[in-house]
Amino acid sequence: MKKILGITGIFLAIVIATSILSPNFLTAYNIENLLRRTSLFGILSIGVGFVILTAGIDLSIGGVVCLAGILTPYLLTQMGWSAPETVAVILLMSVAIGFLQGGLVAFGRIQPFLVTLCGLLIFRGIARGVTMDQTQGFQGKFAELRWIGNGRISIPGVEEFSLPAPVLSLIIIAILSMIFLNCTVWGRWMKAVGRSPSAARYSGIPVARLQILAYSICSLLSGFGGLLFVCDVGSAQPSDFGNFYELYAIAAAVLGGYRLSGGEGSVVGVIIGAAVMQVLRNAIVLVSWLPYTAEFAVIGLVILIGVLADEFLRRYAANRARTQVKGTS
Amino acid sequence: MKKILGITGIFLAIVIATSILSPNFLTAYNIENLLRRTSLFGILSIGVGFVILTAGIDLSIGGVVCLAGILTPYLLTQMGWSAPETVAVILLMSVAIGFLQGGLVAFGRIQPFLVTLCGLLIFRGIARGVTMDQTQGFQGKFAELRWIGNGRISIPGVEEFSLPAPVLSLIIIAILSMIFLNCTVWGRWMKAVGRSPSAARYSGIPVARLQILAYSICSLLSGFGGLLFVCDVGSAQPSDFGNFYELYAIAAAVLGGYRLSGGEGSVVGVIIGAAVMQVLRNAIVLVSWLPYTAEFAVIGLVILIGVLADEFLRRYAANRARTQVKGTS
Amino acid sequence: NNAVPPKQRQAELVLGYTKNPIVKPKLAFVTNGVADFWVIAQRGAEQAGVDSGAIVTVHMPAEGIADQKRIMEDLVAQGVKGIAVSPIDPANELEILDQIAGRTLLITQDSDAPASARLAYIGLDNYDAGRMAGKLVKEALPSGGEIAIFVGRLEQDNAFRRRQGVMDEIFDRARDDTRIENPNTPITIGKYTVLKTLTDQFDRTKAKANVEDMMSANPNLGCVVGLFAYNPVLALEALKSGGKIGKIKVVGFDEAPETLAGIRDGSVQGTVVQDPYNYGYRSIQMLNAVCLGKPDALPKSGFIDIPAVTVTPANVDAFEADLKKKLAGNASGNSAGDTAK
Amino acid sequence: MTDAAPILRCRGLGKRFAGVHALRRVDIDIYAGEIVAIVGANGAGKSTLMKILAGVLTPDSGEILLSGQPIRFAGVRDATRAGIALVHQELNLADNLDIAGNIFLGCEPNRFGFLDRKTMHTQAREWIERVGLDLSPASDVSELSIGRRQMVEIAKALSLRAKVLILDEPTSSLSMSETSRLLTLIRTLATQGVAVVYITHRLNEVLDCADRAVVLRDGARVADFSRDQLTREGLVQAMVGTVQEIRRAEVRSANEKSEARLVVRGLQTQAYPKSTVTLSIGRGEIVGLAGIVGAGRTEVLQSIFGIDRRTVGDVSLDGQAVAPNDPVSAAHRGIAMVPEDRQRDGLMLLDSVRINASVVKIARESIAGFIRRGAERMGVARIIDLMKIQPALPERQVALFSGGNQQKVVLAKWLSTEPKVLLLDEPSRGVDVAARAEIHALIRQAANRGAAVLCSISDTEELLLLCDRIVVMRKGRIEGEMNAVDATEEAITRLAVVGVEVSARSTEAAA
Ligand SMILES: Nc1ncnc2c1ncn2[C@@H]1O[C@H](COP(=O)(O)OP(=O)(O)OP(=O)(O)O)[C@@H](O)[C@H]1O
Ligand SMILES: Nc1ncnc2c1ncn2[C@@H]1O[C@H](COP(=O)(O)OP(=O)(O)OP(=O)(O)O)[C@@H](O)[C@H]1O
Ligand SMILES: [Mg+2]
Ligand SMILES: [Mg+2]
Repeated sequence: MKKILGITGIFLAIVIATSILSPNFLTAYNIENLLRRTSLFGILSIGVGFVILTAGIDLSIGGVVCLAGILTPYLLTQMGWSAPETVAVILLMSVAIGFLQGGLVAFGRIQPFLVTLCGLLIFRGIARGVTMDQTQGFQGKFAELRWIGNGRISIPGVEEFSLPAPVLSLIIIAILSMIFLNCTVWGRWMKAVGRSPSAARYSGIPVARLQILAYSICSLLSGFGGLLFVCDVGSAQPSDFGNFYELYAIAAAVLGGYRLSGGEGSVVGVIIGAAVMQVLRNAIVLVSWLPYTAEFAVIGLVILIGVLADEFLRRYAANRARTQVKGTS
Repeated sequence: MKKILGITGIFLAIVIATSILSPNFLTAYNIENLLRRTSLFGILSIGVGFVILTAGIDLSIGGVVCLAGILTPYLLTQMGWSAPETVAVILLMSVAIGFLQGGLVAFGRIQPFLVTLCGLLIFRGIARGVTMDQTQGFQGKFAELRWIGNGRISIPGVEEFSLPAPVLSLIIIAILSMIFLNCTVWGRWMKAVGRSPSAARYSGIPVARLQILAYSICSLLSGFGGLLFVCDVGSAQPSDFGNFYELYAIAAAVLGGYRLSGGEGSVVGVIIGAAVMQVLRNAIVLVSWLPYTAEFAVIGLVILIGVLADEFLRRYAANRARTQVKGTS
Repeated sequence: NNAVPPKQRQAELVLGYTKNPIVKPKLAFVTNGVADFWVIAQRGAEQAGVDSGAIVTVHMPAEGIADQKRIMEDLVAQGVKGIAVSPIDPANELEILDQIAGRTLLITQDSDAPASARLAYIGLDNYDAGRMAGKLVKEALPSGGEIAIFVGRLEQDNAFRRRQGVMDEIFDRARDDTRIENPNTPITIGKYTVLKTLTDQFDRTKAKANVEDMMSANPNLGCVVGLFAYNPVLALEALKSGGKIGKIKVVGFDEAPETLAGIRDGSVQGTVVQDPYNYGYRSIQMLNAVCLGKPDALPKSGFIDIPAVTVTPANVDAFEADLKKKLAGNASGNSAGDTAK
Repeated sequence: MTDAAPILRCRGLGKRFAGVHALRRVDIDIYAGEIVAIVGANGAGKSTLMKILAGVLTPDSGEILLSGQPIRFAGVRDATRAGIALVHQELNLADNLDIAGNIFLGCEPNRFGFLDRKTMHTQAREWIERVGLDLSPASDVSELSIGRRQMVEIAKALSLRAKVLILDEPTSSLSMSETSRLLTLIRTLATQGVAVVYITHRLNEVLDCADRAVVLRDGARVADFSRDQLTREGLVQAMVGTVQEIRRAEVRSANEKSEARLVVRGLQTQAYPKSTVTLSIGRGEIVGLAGIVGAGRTEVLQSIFGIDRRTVGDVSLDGQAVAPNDPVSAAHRGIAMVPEDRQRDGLMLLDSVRINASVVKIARESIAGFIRRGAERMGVARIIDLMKIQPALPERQVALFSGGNQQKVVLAKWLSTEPKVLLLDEPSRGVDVAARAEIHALIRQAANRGAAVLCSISDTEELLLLCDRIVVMRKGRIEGEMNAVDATEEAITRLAVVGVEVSARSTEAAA
């Protein structure tokens, strides 16, 4: 709980500042958009969180998002597959990708950075090769499938606002992840693997199996994310679909309290981390005097300041705790 | 030495394969191009090597390359500065960037990933903001300055082939780095800091200062690299100049034997790592039956296979060594 | 051969082929990025290869100028006889182009670099194309209103020239294709306001988010202009989910199927299209002719104009039929279009 | 000696951490040329005090006077410069450097910042020889066993030629022969005028060589014995506050045979591929492995558990083979392993005591893979109570506990699972005398429930206290075994150092 206090504070500060600076920020339409985007990116971040927990890293996320995003319309429109078939194959493929990468890390003992960087290159390469660099789109069809990405669920009794469909996916995924991480033995062990692989080994924990599981979950969620992304935007270009998404995903996870050295992190934090990034990007458009070309600079600065403030507060709190002991003892 | 055997093997295999597959690979012109590109990317990789040695990471490389690449022509053509002034300011700025980032890591105790990711965003954002998203170029002038990036040094007695100027920079930087890392006290300390921070601290080693030094060297070389890149290419676009270069730089370092967990790596390995990436990309254009759209896939696969082969050879060698001990002892 | 100035070197090469023609030369077509626009051009280039017997490869640099330079160098190393390139940044790429021109035949297409040693240019003027789109905007908003412009990247030659053309036309200003205005600040002249110009670096999620956010920020938004092919497509997606189809007008560039469908059902005002197929076809045709010893194929003016066309409900069917015919030449026609070009 | 001015004086040193009061107004004087032993129960504040003297920590209150001058250390470097060297309780070597590199880490011989490798290696060789390591200065540290690493650490501290040499449990994984060599070395240094501060839980060593012993309890100095006042009972009483009879845990009689539970046949380890080990341990039997540093005991334990690849040989539990190289199935079969290096292999340092202590047990108690939180919490509370883990805060990070308390957590992790086989590598490393007796009792309890226990223990005295049978290893081979009741420290040491043939010959000669 304490660990996500900082990021929650940053989030609230940004939200409050933006709603003061722009009257359009807290409109139903804008909130719907923000929820949808946060859900899409949040799913990727939750996924990479598992890998980071084991002290690994997954750079292939963008590649998997691209491959899934390209193949979904490709299989539907070019190959004429049905929606359930397509979804099943995409998800299976994603798990297989994670399984392979995890295997190379666990048994091949190759650095995760290298394995997944190759993965990034390979999956994007395959997507480009398969489609010969052509954009793949739904051609205005498959509205039912696309609902999972761009649909909205009206809430009884509420007029203006309806819930974007990806929020549902996010909530389900987040709850399952939290249960896994906090309530199951395997979740506990996954953290142990990240904290100290050798202590885990000496405790009889199946280190390799857990690593593979983590990469599989991550790739599965990346593939599912790619599916949602393409359902939302309607088309995908192989050479740039999902570019940099691995960085965004990892950034949100790290902002949300994950440590790249492993063993630490919370699902709720990750979601707030993803939300921070989305709200910031939104704010730069909504607050008219912010220079749009310097968008990145603004985002980077705000995050940095937030993180610094968080760190200072933490140290201040630690100091206070010490003085209090002094007082009582 | 042993550690770079694998990557050297991969490199030789690719070179031999390509020269068999394409008669144009070993022409003077092509080799000049490869040397120039390897030097440019190699400089970045040597830089990030220092940071990786201390168990850190620098994602801001692409941002620093962009900022230096944008500012060089900007200061020269828009501000009318002289070449020496410009170069001095670019290099000073780069060191300052590294100093700041290193400071945040060492004293602010913020994860390097987060600090430098913010750096990436901020520096690219500044480049875009300053130029309002306009390309910056030398407009056909400043040929003397640009020589450091695109010049060639004719070798007495050799007709066809002349040495690309950046090779000179690379050689100087590589030699200085090797001397620093292998022959000086500080180089040794840097390795100790990465592998065992507590041993370093208990031995009275100034850990924070060394971290800051590592980030400063890395940013300096990134800035210098950006300068060389823009001198070579002639102009830079703020939104994509240097995109992904941090990944390429880190990949080359990791391929060359650096471990992201710190404390391990060799300068020669890094240069070969950078060369592998450049030769691969070159091969895909030269060998005409390789599918160009699947470029990334080919690169990823070749690297992965190479690394796997390396790992298996290493294990095989370890096993043999053990059996031999058994035999003799 | 470094001592010979590139212009002279090109002339020597042309003369050389006139004396010793080459059959089945290796030729290359280099784009400025990866996009469906270029896939259409690729069809044209490959068809020209089939028709004329040349060996044609098409290359799409994914990472900007440095990448484009690398690919051209590698092509020269590979021994191609001619390259048709769309320079990403003509003003600053002169040297690279001249360096290439010192070693192989060089023509430009899509974007011109008149100061370079290139033999010819095939294409149109993006500023003028922008003005054509500006006219569509004025037709969409006859009584004025707020306009937002969306583009992948603003620093590309074609992007900022198009943008400036659109704005100059909306504001009824005289032609000045060197003018560049700050993309961060809205400009109001007369009854029109052009809001911030947003870029997305080819990230579609961002492209859609940009339109959505502009809709949030400007409740009175009247028209969106998408300068790259996917921009109008994603604008339509955003309008659809925001329930603003028809209420906010869309003006686009290029021939993405969704854009054409939008024109037909009235959700898109119109689009300005180029003729990428012929960029590809005519480039290769011309290079091949020169290799075969027919220097007359080169235009005297150095410029072959393939003008842009405005597609509106009036001519959309005819245009689409023509496009299908061209693409049917080889391989499967495909869906959604976009242009990073 | 006492009429000279003290070289180092501490006046009213106090130190608090969040949650605990580690030192309370401690005064200590240290004189040149004397050996001062610091003793105290786990968590008494010994290491904290030493870290303050060595500039690693800054005190909250009080002052340090060096040769009469008040001094403030901003970091380790200041303390080193002032002539104070510290061997830490936990190992701190950079294992990407060789032995020489580690010995001189932080003060490399250099010319204008450039390393002087030659000087470094020749000097390193001297120090290595002085501590009695038979290795080249260019050997990789990563290959060394814990005992050897500890000797490198000692060499490193000696190389500083300090005026005050502080050793924090330097002998915790050294056997008797290395220990006596170290003690001799220390005495020599003392006669040369070096002040030696020596922390240990082995009271024999204190009685053996200390000129003075200072006892800490709960962060306060409670006693200061001069050499002639030193008695075992006095020390223990000062440490724990009550007279506690440290009795020998019950031993099974030699002829009480039980069925074999763990059988190891022809086991070859990586370090000594030439020799094999064959062992059989019965239900309820506690077997101790004796040997000097590097004898290969750790390797045997690891091979049984499956951490090291088992080249040849087989292991069976209750007649069924144990899969080689598979700690997961070994743990599943009920084999428990307490590793020697607690910080690297035993603990997730950044996690709490609860997480660490329950990591194995949660799986045994889980329902369909779900952790039973209530059971977990109760189990951990019981362990903390039983093992007297101080402070008794289950949610506190393990890294913040004192070395001995950390060791208790590692032990608790396995003892709480009722294992069938207990493999213990230096189980009471760094544990104080009182707690050690509790741990012995717990191990005996496990044995009485039917477990087969194999433990590697370097302290011969402790070996005799705990085990039923003692197996002596030398250079990867079993040199011999004896029943605890018949064994003597001298016999074990002789076997461990010179081997069976030589010792047999010498016994004959004696006879
Ligand atoms: N860095 C720290 N943060 C918080 N508490 C600490 C820290 N270091 C030590 N302590 C606490 O200070 C107290 C004294 O610890 P110290 O390590 O000095 O004990 P010790 O006497 O060396 O014990 P042992 O014999 O077990 O090594 C312990 O309660 C411990 O938990
Ligand atoms: N001939 C040898 N030369 C160098 N090192 C050796 C040799 N034989 C064994 N070793 C090292 O000694 C170790 C084997 O000792 P092991 O740790 O099993 O001994 P131990 O009896 O537990 O001693 P310690 O008390 O030091 O832990 C191995 O790590 C191995 O690297
Ligand atoms: Mg201690
Ligand atoms: Mg041992």
